[in-house]
Amino acid sequence: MAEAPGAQAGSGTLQLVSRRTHLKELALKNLFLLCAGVAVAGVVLIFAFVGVRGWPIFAEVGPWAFLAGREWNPTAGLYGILPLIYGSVVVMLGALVIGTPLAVGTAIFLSEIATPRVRSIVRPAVELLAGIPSVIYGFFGLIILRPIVADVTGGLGFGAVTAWLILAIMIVPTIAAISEDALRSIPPGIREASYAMGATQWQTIYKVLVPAAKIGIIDAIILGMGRAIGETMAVLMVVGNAPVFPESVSEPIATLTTQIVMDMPYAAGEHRTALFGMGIILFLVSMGLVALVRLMSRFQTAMESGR
Amino acid sequence: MSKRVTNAIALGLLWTAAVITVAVLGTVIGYVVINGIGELSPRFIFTWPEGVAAEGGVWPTIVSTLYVTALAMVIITPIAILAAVYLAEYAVQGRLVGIIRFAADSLASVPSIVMGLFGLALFVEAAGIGFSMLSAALALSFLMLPIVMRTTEEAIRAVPKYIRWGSYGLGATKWQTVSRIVLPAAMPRIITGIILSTGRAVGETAVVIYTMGQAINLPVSPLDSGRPMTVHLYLLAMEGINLPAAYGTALLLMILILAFNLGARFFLRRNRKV
Amino acid sequence: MREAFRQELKDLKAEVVSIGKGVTDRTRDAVTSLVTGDVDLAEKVVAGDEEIDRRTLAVEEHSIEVIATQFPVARDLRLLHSLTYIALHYERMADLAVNIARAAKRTAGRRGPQTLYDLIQAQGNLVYRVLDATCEALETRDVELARKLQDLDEPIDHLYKQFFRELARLQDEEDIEWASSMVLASRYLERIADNAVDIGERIAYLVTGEFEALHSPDEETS
Amino acid sequence: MREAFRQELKDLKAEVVSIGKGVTDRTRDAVTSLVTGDVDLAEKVVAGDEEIDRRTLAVEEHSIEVIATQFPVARDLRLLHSLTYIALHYERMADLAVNIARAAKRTAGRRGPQTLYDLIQAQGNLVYRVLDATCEALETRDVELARKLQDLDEPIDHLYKQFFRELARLQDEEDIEWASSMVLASRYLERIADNAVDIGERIAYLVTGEFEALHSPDEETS
Amino acid sequence: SAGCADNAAAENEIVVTGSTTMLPIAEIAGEMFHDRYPDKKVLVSGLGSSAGIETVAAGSSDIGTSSRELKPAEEQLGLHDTPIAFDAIAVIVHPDNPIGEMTTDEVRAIFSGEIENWSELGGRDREIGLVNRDEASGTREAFRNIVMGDIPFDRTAAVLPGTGQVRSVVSNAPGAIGYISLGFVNDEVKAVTIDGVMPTAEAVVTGEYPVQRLLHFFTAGPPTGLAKEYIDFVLSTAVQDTIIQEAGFTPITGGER
Amino acid sequence: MALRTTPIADNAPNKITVKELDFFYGDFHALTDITVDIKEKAVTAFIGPSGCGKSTFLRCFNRMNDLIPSARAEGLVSLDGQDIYETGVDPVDLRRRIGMIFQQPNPFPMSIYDNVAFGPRLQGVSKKAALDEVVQTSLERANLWKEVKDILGRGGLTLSGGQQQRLCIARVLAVEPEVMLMDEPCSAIDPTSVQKIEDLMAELKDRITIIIVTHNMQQAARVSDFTAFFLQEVAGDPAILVEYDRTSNLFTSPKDRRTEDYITGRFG
Amino acid sequence: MALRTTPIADNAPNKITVKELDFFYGDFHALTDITVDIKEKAVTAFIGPSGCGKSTFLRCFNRMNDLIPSARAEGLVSLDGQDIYETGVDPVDLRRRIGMIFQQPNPFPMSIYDNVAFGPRLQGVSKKAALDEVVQTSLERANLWKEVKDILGRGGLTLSGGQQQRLCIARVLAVEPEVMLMDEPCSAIDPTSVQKIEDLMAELKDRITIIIVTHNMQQAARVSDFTAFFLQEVAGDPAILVEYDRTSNLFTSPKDRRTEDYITGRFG
Ligand SMILES: Nc1ncnc2c1ncn2[C@@H]1O[C@H](COP(=O)(O)OP(=O)(O)OP(=O)(O)O)[C@@H](O)[C@H]1O
Ligand SMILES: Nc1ncnc2c1ncn2[C@@H]1O[C@H](COP(=O)(O)OP(=O)(O)OP(=O)(O)O)[C@@H](O)[C@H]1O
Ligand SMILES: [Mg+2]
Ligand SMILES: [Mg+2]
Ligand SMILES: O=P([O-])([O-])[O-]
Repeated sequence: MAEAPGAQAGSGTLQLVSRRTHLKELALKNLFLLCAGVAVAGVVLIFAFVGVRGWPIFAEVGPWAFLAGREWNPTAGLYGILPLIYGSVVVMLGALVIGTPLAVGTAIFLSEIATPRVRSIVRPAVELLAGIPSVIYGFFGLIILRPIVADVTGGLGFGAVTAWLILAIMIVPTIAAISEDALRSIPPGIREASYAMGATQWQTIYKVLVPAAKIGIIDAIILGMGRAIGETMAVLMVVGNAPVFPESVSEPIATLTTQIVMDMPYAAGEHRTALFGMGIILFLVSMGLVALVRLMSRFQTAMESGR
Repeated sequence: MSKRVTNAIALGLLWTAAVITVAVLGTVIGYVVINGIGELSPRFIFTWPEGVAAEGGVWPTIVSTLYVTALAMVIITPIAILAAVYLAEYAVQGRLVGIIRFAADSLASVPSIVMGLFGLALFVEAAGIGFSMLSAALALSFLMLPIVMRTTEEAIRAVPKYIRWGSYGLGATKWQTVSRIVLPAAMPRIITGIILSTGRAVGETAVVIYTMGQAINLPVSPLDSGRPMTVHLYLLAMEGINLPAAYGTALLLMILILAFNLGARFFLRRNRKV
Repeated sequence: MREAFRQELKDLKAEVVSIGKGVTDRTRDAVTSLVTGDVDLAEKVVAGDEEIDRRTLAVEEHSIEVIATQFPVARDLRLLHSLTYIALHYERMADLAVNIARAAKRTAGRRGPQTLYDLIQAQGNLVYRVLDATCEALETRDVELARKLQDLDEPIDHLYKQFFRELARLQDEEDIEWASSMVLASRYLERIADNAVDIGERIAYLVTGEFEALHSPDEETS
Repeated sequence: MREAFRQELKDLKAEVVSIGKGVTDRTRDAVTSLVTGDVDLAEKVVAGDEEIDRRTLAVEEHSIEVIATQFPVARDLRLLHSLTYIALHYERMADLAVNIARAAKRTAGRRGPQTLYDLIQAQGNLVYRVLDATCEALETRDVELARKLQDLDEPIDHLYKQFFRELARLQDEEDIEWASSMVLASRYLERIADNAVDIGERIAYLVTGEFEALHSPDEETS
Repeated sequence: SAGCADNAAAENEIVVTGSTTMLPIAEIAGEMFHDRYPDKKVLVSGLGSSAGIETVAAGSSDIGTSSRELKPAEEQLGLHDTPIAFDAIAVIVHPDNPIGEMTTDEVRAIFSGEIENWSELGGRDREIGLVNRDEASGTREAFRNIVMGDIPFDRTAAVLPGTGQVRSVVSNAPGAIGYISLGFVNDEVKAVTIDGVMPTAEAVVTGEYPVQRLLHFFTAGPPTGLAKEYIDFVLSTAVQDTIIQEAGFTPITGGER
Repeated sequence: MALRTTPIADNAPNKITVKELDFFYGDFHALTDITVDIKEKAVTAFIGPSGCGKSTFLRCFNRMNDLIPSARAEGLVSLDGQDIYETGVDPVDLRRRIGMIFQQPNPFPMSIYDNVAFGPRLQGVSKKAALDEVVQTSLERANLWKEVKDILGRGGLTLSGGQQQRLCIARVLAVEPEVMLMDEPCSAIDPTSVQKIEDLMAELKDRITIIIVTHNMQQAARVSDFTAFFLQEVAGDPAILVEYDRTSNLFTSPKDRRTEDYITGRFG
Repeated sequence: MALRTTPIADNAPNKITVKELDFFYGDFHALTDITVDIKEKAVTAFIGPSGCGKSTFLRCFNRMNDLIPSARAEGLVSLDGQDIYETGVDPVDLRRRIGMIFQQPNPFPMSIYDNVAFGPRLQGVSKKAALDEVVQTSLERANLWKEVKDILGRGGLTLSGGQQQRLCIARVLAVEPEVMLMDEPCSAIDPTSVQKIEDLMAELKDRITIIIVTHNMQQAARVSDFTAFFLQEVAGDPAILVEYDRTSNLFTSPKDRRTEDYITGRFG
């Protein structure tokens, strides 16, 4: 309404707001709010459908027996997921220990050392690898890595070691890409300033750039951690899937995710409930990790803007 | 002097890290390519699996993958974009926005197996949609939502406020400003977000395996079930029925994802020129 | 390209040239009124001084405004700076012309020897030429011409001295007030020419950017 | 706070005040040499003119440099602009002092009536006061004092006219060259005071920022 | 369509879910069936036998395939059983493993973790690498029933979710031992004799080979409509004599080879 | 005597009148008791230290402050005698009449042509011929036509910074505003472009009223006819309008000591 | 007569001598035949249109251009008579002697204290007392001590733009450079801070040699003793040094017509 006559309004008195425009804008705003609500609905629904179905296990088995129980043997009615939690943690930590230095080193290499040409080839490749389906990594792990590990450690090659290697490979792209972004988002001026102060390249990296990108790099590691703990298919194929505390890192082990996949096809009743319960625990853990990342970056922002 | 030595050693280590990474990643890619390249043929792509050992092609799995991905994209893109518009343009910073944003973050962090369980519990079983493209697409939507939403929100926020003011200053209403200026300006990055999320959906296994079923089928209706490439690959690898086909499928999958990524890049670059 | 500013500079310069031309006219009128004993004309010259004063003041005021708001440098600054000085020189010349006109009014009833009138007229004619030359040199930024003003000034000094000698010879016979008025008039013409020389120096500075030594006029009687 | 710039302004002002003081001394010397017939002193005044010329030129040059490089506005710009003018006025005063000194040299051998010497001395004393007042007004930015210069000038004009009359009375008995030299000296003193009035106007402008009408000196003989 | 058996589409489409062992035959039979009746479709998924039983009971599939018998708890579901083939479960080792014969007791001792080194069986001094199947597996259930009895599996054994994987792992791990459907045995692995009998189709038919079982199609009540047509097709010689045998199973009709 | 090329008469009409304006951001009192008359067809400059509320005040004229949730204006702002804060007045229409140019050149990410046609299109002009006409005229008036007439289809962002800023001016001119507000329009562009834009302002003021906020006192001195000096004397207190005068007076003999201190660099 | 507060004598020693310098970015010839003597303990300003190579030239003095792979300098640049491009000269050491300040204030994302202590620590100073001492002295010399002495532990980025720039200056002062290169150090900060930094430069030049690149001619005029005007006459051709003179001469009576056109705004 406001449009058509506006053209010749010229000077003279100012127009008043039309009711139609007002209502239209209001309706649109509410529609958008509704869409934004979908995200909230998603989380609520996940809690509702996964949580509600998993909840009874805490009631029936008891939270202690569930979370701290040392034996996972559903057919025997034993629902202790401690070995699985243990497996998840061991697999994740190992992967981080192996993957992080590689990834951060690569990120530093890409942002600080590589010529633009090298970077323009390597960086997209790294990004591409972040997008490769985990089944492919699992496949690679099963067929290539496992026998190699078996040769070195004896046994079948199933177990934490293989999972570490394959997960490390999988998280390197994530951590490297995000860390590199963090490093590159450091204003170039800071780099120049350091060189202009008479710092060597390593001093610049070590004393200025890495501290400056610290929060970003930790972000990246936490995201890598999330990926490592939530990863299913690739781990499933190399980990051996024995829900026990293994004697060595080269013996089969199981994680929360692999156990869910393994048991889902046949689980029924309480067993199925337990799987959903494990799902909700996983969800809580990964949510916690994300919250941690956000808190840290908020902390950083606060630091930058003077608390 | 020692400053220089330290410098040299440290740089050497960084080089090593990079070389290892590149080598390992190169190996993964090379491995898949070398083993899969022989399989790739029009016949492999365009025919059905057949025979005891799933000889033949993977056509229905490609179609299922594309179908479910497209469906999920169609479902989630408008919602995610409008949600992002709300957050970036309309919302007043406060409790509500905090909640929405935390929800989106949480969704982004859901392990895919949990999302699979969720899809199974809600769409397949509770809603009674059964194993189908639709169930899978809905579950994937929740996976894609935070990615599209966040990239869109960031894209919108990256539109300089001056551009917005320019529009208001010319006498545009809020909606005119958003629809004619902000969204078009943010579009290249939004598209990147969509493509990235799509790539994620294409590569997803755990979610679809519980929501789509595994039947080899050429889906027509959204209520049809099917078997996407990732699941096919998983089964081939698990059962060891036909390893060459597995390699071929893996390679195809990688090519698909590569195509999506390159598409995003190309789109971004073309739009940046304008 | 700072068109508006450039235009202002041009306008300001044109104004100063115009003041210069006005002063030339006034000087001519003053000398004519002296030589012909035309009191009305002399009156006109005296009355017109106020306008020149006002315009000169406006030039200075405006020049300061332009310096304060346009931050000129180099050539532009030199121009503004010099224009104010030149206008002030013109204003002084106008004052001197008024003095001549006043002398004309005082001596109006009386006639002295024609030779002296001729001498004054000759001196006046030289002064007009010098004045015209200042306007032209300013308008065209002609540094050669500006420098030549010094040479043009010489015969005027010379005439003044000759006038002084002539007058000394007549001393006893003549009306002392007439005589001293005439000598002052000649002296004023000479000082007008001195100011013109100063203007020439300003013009040279404005064009070349070099300060030359200040010209200190000689004492009047040799 | 632009300390360096501020310091430069201060230095420049101090320099102009110092020129003013120099000119006062020179004027005093010139008058003394005239009254006492001290040729050496007169010679010194003549010789010293060059320094004043040089310093005045330096002030102007430097003032333009400062305008071109520091882009002063308001008070600062007015100060710079005025200082140049004031220095120039001082320079003119110094020239006039030289003229007085030359008159002293010319008349050195001869003595006229004491009354005339006394008159000149009295006029000189008034002029020193005026000159001192210009320096003080400039130093302290005292606009009241600057405006009072006009009043101080009046008795000087008055003395000049008195001198003229005295001289007219003595006319026949005296050496005409001596007489005209003396009258000129008195006239120079009067013109020095006129310049001082101009300086007063400049100071008023510099403090208030208001241009007042230009002061056109009256013709010398009443 | 899946899940809604009374849907209009159900007229010409059935969903078959279950055993991964039976996946190839169910699928290929489905294709052949579709070739023969182009307007009719069979959708086959392999989620494991337990899943097959559960989904057919829940009604989200029309036929549940299973490589094991119903467990006591499942007896009440009122499922109708149509056995379609015999299968033997072969115990396999690496081809280079000198040991080629075992008794049922030895097998049990190995899989329960009692025997941990091949030397205990007179082989090389090498640790035994146990490869087990997942609990959803019918093969595992059958193996447990027939071989293990009440003795539990060694819980530290590697658990693999697919037949092919077991074969692939055993084929390149010198110390490994696993069990797979006879249909999947090839040159990459060596099947050992159990109690002196080599697992062969003949030994299955004759019942000499101890570790054998039936492969089942379960339906909710006696098969009707398209499901019945499909089951009948699978039982026809067109399938029994071709695919079933090609896949390494023994026809239910008794192996007229 | 016509020394100043375009002198603004003292009795020239007022385009905008502000009376006793107070401005608040939530609890923060940003401006107090501002009273000022903006002359028609003149350039008025706002100067003052950072954070003294120049931009805030400028945005009061086209109610851009409405977009800031906590912002509140009290007092009278009138355009041609009409109170623009009257209830019911459509800020959208107001903003069409009072164009605005920002610190950063902000062409829309579309073609040059579409940038300029944006405003007219908002108002429903859709005929190609009419749009062509208005695009050309506006670009001509913004001194940009010659440079871009052959590349109208190119993206506005491909232009240089200075060209972009002139494009933004053309874009505003296309809706024929009566007033143009410029908030530090030259701070992000190179010196040569600054000169072009200053020249353009000198041309434009024959037709429209221009208000410019600038940090650069020398720019204010160069381009404006009137200058207003704002100052927040005590941190936390609201800013006031210290002095408002012809630019030539303000820069040669300001009336207020604080103005003098600010412009001569004695401040702070 | 002592009119100029700190006049630089014509025979003052040269700190840096450049002879027939040519500079290339790959195939692009950026600067040609530059010969200039930089006086010790004076402020020298480089002015010229955008892209004429001012920054490039500046970066030749501390070999920052070494970091650009394709960059190449030919000719002589000497510091206190020693050729800085001689083989064996350690650019790391050179850069310690020749500090640099950039257009954007770029404090390291660490505390104020650590920022200033960065340079000394690089050189191996690690005693707390020694560091405290140098931090305080440098901050004092950069006119920042008063403002930050109680918040030394706060992040350098929490300071205002102008304070950040002074922090960067303090950081450079902490390594006691002999020369300070400033590449448009004031273009990103507010006018009040600009004034502080200009005052600071006036103070510093008693001890060190300062070279400043600035787009703002008026700044060059205000702060420098000598000014060099660079110009790339034809796009694509290398830029030359058109005129180099005392600032007071250059801004009142430049010798070269191109200089005059540029500084009086007739250029472009
Ligand atoms: N949206 C806002 N919310 C709260 N306070 C604000 C807002 N915008 C500005 N202010 C405050 O109002 C005061 C005036 O700000 P404004 O931007 O108008 O100043 P300015 O004079 O334009 O400054 P600058 O020259 O830095 O642009 C400042 O103290 C600022 O912090
Ligand atoms: N790394 C580089 N590679 C190639 N060319 C460059 C590089 N850096 C600068 N140039 C080119 O060298 C020329 C001079 O650039 P430089 O940055 O020195 O100019 P400047 O005078 O500092 O300009 P400005 O005032 O815009 O900062 C320009 O034409 C620029 O495009
Ligand atoms: Mg502002
Ligand atoms: Mg530069
Ligand atoms: O046949 P299974 O997959 O159940 O072993």
